[in-house]
Parts: sequence; C-alpha cells; structure tokens
Amino acid sequence: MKRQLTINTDPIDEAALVPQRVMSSGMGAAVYFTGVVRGMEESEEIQGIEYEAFQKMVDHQFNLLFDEMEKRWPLESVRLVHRLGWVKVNEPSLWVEIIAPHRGEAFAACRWLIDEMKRVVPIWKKPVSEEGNTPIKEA
Amino acid sequence: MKRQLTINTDPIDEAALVPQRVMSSGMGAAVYFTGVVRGMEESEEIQGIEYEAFQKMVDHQFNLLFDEMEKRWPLESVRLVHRLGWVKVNEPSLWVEIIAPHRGEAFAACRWLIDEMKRVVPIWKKPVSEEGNTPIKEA
Amino acid sequence: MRVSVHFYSYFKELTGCAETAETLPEGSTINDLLKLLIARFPKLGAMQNSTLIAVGVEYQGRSYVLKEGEEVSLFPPVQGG
Amino acid sequence: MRVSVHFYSYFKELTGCAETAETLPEGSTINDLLKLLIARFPKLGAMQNSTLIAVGVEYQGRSYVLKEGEEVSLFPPVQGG
Repeated sequence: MKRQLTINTDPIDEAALVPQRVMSSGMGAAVYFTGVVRGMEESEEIQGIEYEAFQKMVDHQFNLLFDEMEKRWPLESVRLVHRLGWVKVNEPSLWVEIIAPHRGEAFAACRWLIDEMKRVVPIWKKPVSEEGNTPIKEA
Repeated sequence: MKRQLTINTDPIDEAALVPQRVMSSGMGAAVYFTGVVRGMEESEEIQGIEYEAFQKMVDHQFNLLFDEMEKRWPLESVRLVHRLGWVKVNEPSLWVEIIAPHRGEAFAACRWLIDEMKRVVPIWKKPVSEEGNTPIKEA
Repeated sequence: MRVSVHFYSYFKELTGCAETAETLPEGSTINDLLKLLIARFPKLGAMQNSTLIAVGVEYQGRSYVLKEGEEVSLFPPVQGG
Repeated sequence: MRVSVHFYSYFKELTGCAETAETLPEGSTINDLLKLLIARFPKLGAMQNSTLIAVGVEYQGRSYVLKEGEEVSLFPPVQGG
C-alpha cells in the first residue's frame, strides 16, 4: 500500500491533490474526505481553529494506523493531509484519499482511519472565537 | 438539500467539479466517491464499459433517492455525475459528493446512495473485451 | 387497449427489438402482458424471475392493472456505477 | 535517573511550561513520575483520568518502567481532523 502523509501549515489545495491521484487498472474506487472548520463550536461562533501537533509522534502513529489498514483491506494507496496552525472557518483542515478495488473497502478504510486518527494521533485544536478567545472550556 | 444531477456522455472532470463545491459555515464534512472502470470483469481483461440508461426513469429514480436522503440525514447538498456511453478502463463513470455537518452522516448518505442506485436506477453496463466482444454472459 | 413495451440492456438482444406494442383486454395486468410477450419472445421466459418492470418511470409489480396507452419497460437487474 | 517531560495542548497552560525534567530512583514507573508531577503542578491532578502518556512516540500505561534519558509526553485526549 502506497502512503503519502503531509502534516504542515500549508493550505490544503484539493484542486491540486485530486489530479495527482494514481490508480492502477485493477482499482475501481476512490473515496476521499475533506474536513472543514465549521463556524460554530459548542454553540458559540468561532473564527477558526488553531491546530497543534506533537509532530514526531503524529508521523509514527499515522504509520501504525497505515500498517493496520494494510492488514485489514486490499488498498492500493492512502494519502492524508492534515493542516496545522491557524485554519479559518470554511477552510479544510483534513483531506484523506483511499484507493481500493471496490467501494466497500474504500469507504470502510476511510472511515476507520479518520475515527482512529481522532483516538490516537496527537493533534489538538483550540477554537478561537470572534473576540480572539477560546470559547471551549477545555479543563 | 441542494441537488445536482448530471447524466450524460461527457468525461467526468473531477478537477473542475471539486472547486465548484459550495459549503456553508455550518458544514464540516465533504465525502466524495469516484467509481472508475477496472481493467478486469469476471477475470477477463476488458477495454472499457458501454453504459446504457433509461434516462427519463434515471432522473426520476435518483430524485426519489434524494427525497429519501433528505428525510434520513441533515445534508446540505448532493452532487452526482454518471457518465453514459463508452467509458475506457481507468476513467471515472461515477462521481458523488455529499456535504453534511459531520462525517458520520456524510459517509452514511454517500454509501447508501450508491448502494440504492445499484438497486433501482436503470443504468446497465456492457463490458467490452480487447477483441471488442462482451465477455460477460449476461443471459 | 394498447400499451407500448420498451426493452433495455440485453433484453433488446433477447427480443430482437427495442420497442413493440401489445393489445390486451381492459383490466389486464402486467402478468397478462408478460404471458403475451413470452409467447412472442420465448427467450424472455427464462428471465422471468429477474425481470424488472416499470410503467412510465415507476417500478410496478406483476398485479398492476394496465391502462390504455401506458408505456411499459422491461429490463434486467440494473448495474450502474 | 533523569527523564524529560513534555506537555501538549492545554496541559502547557495548566503547568505553565512546555517542558521540564524529573529525577527519579531506578525502576520508577510512569505512575511514580505522575505523583511527582502532580505535586509540582497540582492542576494536573484533576486531569489524571483523561491524561494520555507517551514515551518517545509510543503510548504507554501507568505501570511502564522508565529508563534514564527517556522523553515522556503528557497530553489531553487528542482531537485532530
């Protein structure tokens, strides 16, 4: 399974990522997901989210997840982009693409990867409200 | 729920479709599916698939499915493109986009729509082998 | 009464045509129509259990009572995507 | 032995620092380290049940036996995406 992991502060350029897809002739399904910063967090309006990561561990934990995906499903490739730093409302923070022979495994693997990411990959978010404060009580 | 349905013989241009996305600030998830013609059908090599549709009924049946999606999930929009006529191996025949507040409903709706489409929408495929024959015994 | 009948996918090859018409007594059902069609196109007989039937753009069951001028479509299981 | 300790997300605000170090007897566990840290940074105490702990880049449980020079990271539940 090919892996491509991009974790940095650059804006996510989906229009560039989609045409970079490589798919061999045995593959029939591409499932991709874009996660976008919503304008509300816990019923309070926000301007954006500040993403922080423990980068070295992020890379390692994603690779453990990719190892597991490789065992579970016959996937051709996974590409994952997570933006860090300041991401404004309506901009994407996460982009994932899974290529597989059939849609069943592509959907299953994509959902599983995002669910597991939110369980084990050390990235945190701090929503920032209109006033520049953090509206969510985090402690 | 906004609906956009495109059923014709034009090649599917994902790089153009993705940036046309409209997403309001309450929405956090966009799920995409691209179905691509595989090089093998029933263990025989093929060159492509010829898609035939009962077009008037296709439109109606898709709209019934969209009605049902609207009842089941709080979706902002669905866009679906199905190509008809001759589609070569490695080219997309189907593209679906679902916009929703959260990934759970976006993934569920996208899978459901494709599963139901394959049950009720009158589109048929005829795989064409290297020799220009139809390798699958369809009767 | 008269109904038009349309065939899709490989049903066109089984019958040798894309479209035909049948004349039936008032009150006839899709089931009655199917019997007439199988008599004319015997290859449709083997397909009976997997044949999907629409009147206009809606699926209908075998007991549907046909009306003058309706368009009936017969086709095998669909397989888009 | 000496281990370095790193805090992430709002744990930095609870402790007032991103990084510190602790000296412990040989054979000490993460649990022993946690007790020392809570004594120094009492606000960490309320977080105990939701604190995630890594040594290097791997998650470890409270009974993990620490070794000289290891890098321990403490952080709240992750929330990427």
